[in-house]
Amino acid sequence: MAGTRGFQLERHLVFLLIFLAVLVPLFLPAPKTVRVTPEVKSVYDRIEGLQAGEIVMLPCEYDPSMAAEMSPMTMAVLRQCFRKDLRVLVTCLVSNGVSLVESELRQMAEEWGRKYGEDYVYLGYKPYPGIVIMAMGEDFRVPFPTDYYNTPLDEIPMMKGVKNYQNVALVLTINSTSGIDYWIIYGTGRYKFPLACASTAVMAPNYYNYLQSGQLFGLIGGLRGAAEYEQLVGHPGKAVKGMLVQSVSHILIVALILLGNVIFIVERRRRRS
Amino acid sequence: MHRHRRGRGLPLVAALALLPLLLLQASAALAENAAEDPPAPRPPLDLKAVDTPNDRGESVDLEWRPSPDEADPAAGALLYLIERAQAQAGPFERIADAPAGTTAYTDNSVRDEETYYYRVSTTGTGGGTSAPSAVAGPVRSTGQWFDLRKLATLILTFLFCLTVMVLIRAARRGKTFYVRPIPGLSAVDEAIGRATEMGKPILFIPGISVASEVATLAAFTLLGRVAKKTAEYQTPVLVPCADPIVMTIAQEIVKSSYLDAGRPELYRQEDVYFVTQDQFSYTAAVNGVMLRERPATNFYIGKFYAESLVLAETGNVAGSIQIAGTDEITQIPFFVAACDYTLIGEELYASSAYLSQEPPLLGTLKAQDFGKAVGAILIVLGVIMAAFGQTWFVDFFRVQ
Amino acid sequence: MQRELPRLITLVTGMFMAIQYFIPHKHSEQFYQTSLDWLIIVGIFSIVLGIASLVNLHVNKIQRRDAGTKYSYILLAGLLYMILSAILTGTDQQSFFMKGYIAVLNPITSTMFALLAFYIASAAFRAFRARSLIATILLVSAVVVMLGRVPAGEDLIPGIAKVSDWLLNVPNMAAKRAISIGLGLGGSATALKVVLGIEAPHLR
Amino acid sequence: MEQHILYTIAAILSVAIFTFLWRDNPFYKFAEHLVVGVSAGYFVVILVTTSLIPKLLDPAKRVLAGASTTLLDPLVVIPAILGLLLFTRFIPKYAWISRIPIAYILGVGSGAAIPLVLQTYVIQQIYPTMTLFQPGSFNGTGALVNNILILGAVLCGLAYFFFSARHEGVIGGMSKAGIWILMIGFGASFGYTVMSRISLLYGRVDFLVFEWAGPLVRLISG
Repeated sequence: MAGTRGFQLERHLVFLLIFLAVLVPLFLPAPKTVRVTPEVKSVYDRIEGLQAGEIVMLPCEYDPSMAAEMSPMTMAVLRQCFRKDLRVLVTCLVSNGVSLVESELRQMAEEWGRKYGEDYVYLGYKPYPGIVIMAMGEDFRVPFPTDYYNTPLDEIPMMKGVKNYQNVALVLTINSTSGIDYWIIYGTGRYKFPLACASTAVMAPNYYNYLQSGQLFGLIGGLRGAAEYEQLVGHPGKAVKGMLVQSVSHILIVALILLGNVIFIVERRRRRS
Repeated sequence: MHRHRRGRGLPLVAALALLPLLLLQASAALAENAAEDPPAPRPPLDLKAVDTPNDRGESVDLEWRPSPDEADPAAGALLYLIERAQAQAGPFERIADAPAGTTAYTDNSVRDEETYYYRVSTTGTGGGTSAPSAVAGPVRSTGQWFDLRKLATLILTFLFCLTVMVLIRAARRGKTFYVRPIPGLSAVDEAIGRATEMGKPILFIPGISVASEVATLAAFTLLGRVAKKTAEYQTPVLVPCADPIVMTIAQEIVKSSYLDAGRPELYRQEDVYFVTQDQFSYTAAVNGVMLRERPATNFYIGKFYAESLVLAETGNVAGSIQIAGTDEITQIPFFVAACDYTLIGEELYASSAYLSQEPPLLGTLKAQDFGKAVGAILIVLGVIMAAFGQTWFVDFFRVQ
Repeated sequence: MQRELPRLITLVTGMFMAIQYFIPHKHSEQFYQTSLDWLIIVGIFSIVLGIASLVNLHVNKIQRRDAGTKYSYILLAGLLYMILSAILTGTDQQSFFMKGYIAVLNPITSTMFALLAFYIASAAFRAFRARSLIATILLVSAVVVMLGRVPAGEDLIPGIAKVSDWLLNVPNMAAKRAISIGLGLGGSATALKVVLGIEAPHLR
Repeated sequence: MEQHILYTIAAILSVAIFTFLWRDNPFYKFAEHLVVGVSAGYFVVILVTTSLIPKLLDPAKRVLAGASTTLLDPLVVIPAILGLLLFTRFIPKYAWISRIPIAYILGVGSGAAIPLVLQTYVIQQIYPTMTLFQPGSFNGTGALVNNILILGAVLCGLAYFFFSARHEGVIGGMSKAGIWILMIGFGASFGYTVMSRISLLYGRVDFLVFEWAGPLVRLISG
């Protein structure tokens, strides 16, 4: 399927159209609602069913380059947890995403007036996710003797009596890396805790069979999943607006494919005659 | 007791209407006093404490049948208090509590050398605490030397390795194996020949992952074959690496291949170089190489993530013939769309056997086919057994 | 000696690591953790070789006055900046090290990633042509899923989202399952060949 | 104020990378070489802070200070020696010694992979396929039909990957159906991914327009 050299003009035209498809909708009003899929609803309902004070663990494993797709999910889930007075334990096993996740957590906590150490704890980063996930199955203190701000875990009120995954209501990893497999194999595979994941659109189809085999209880896929969750939480924001950009660009690409085939058929007929 | 708000200046009718309410209020208060000390719930039954099986040790599993009072509304929701001691008579100290409805708890704060005794008591919401259950123990935690849950994996791994070795020995004794054509690999010779005609280098990208990744191992084996051919054709092969260990091993491979082809003097260590470990900085650099060096052929072999399409599309713009192979299933569609040839899934692992046509390696391919045949038979057999409810067969393959 | 010793080391460590997988005992797990830590330590030394290769390549370019030597200066400056800024100002949020990350590394890598939006469109336009039955299947499946993913697609063709979900949940999942069974067998065989020394491209 | 400077540098570099879409040019070459240098430096520092110090220097310090509690601390010398052996590459006569650490690395990686890959990629995919028709694992005829299709598709997919049999007759038919199923899967996966790629561009344009240009214009217009 190699292209020909004369293809340069068409390629640049395609690029220009895509750029416009993303830029123009940014200045239009937010679109109407999005269809909610069962795998996203099950995450929302599971968290909605928790009692106040239970701990939700959110391993946010993504870096700024994936923030566009991942941050809206983190914000929507944090908004729901703080609204239900749940306590939140956050980690970030991606080295260049640590400060981003920390600023998002602080921003949402300040918005809801939540107190660090009592309502939420941020453990930060340690390398080699496989080992860390396995070690946290024994005790959070093994890989994380101190939290992100270097306070020993035993001095943090919220961490009293919180040893490992057994003391956490559920784990939702908001994860743009293939580290989700580590959570499935080394995490719930060895230590049996309810696990759901929010992944990029590209990784999501990978995890449908884990949903079917019960290793995951929910799956939030890409920006669309985030838009559904924002809608469920009742706070439509960046994700919902992003869906407008998605609609325009998807229709454009489908049109380009059809156009490409029209050109192909016309050329083939011309070559044959 | 909630305070009952009174309306101010109520007319008589309203006062009369309140009478039944007041009566109700009074009777509730009476009931409240009578139940000053709610009946203490009875303890759970049949408490059992055993060493956690198939584990690393330092862990004891407790199991009990729920207290008969769990469903009894008077005693209210129950909480199980788990206590532990190092002697039958105690002293017992509380180590954990479990909400009503749970009937098991894993205590992983034990040490292997010690002996422990457990007992569980229950508390109702009224505050009353039951007498403790019968003491379970003595129990001592130990680590197991074999994980029974991985028995299926052990058997299949052993059979698979045995098949591979048997077929390799058969191949060494002259048995030949048929291999179906794989378009991506039969194009390798032509692709390298094209590079020689055009006097352009070949670009071999061994993926962006570490050396211990299986896909990178496959990249190493194919790099060995490709480097041997480029030595024979006297065409340079550029190998930008995203991991220092991969770079060291790749240098060793290309040097050995040039030695093997009898042209050690052509080997330039500078052509097998380290760029950076960051996924997209590496991609930016390799994009630059593609458009400036204009390699005749690009190989994408190994572990690739999202950067696959950026590289493949740039290679296409540069007019190179592109052959790709990865085990990252989500990236195969992009290589299929953007490259000339794509090794789909297992074809990546057949590459070195296919190119070398060495009997032992072809024997391994045959073993892989046996594996697939056994896999298909297991699936069909399992489906039949499971459909008739014989789940023991299927559960044997269930990996916790 | 030059070939037998490395082959023996790979065989012994490989066997230990394979057997360790089935032993949950504390000591076995400790062996596994230690092996991973030791890999990291060897990795520390290999980064010196990596950086040496990178610096050597660009220093040679500068000495040889190749075309574009000024860019090699920029690369070496970037490398030096990050290392010196970490030594002098540490690596916390306000350090010049993190400023380098925020101003250079993060934006460039995010933008490189964003190029995919353009490339996925040009790849779709150029490659999804109905040349053969297989290419047509690929193209139709992609178009259906694309339309099924966005609300506008649902408006164009009602029910397309159901078809799209079906494509993802049945054929796509079955395909992934078949591919992963093949990958598992191929990967395990390749790893076995390396451990047994049958496949040792670096020792030829 | 400083944030505006940082964001302006970020914006300029982002645009420099976008110019690559037009063609290779000096702006892109500048950004490319800068990011390679900066990222190489970044990972060296990260490696030092998260691996060198905790995994090599701290144990060594503990051993020297006699405060070491585990036998593992002194054993750290073994990987350190293996690491040093890598440097024999620069001495032609002893260059072969660098094959010893390489052999160790390959041994650990491939040894661990043999059972793990078989379990994760093979057994953990065979098991759910077996239980497709277990009572209670599907509800309604729709799911039953789907599961039958999944079973057939997996078997056909496997047939495509048969290397040592000529693809004729039954195997040939199944293998042809197999490649069709694979292609449907690839098309679906490709289509599914478009959304996340578009959202990346949306994120960058959103940064350039709202986080950089917007505040800067407000700052200048005061």
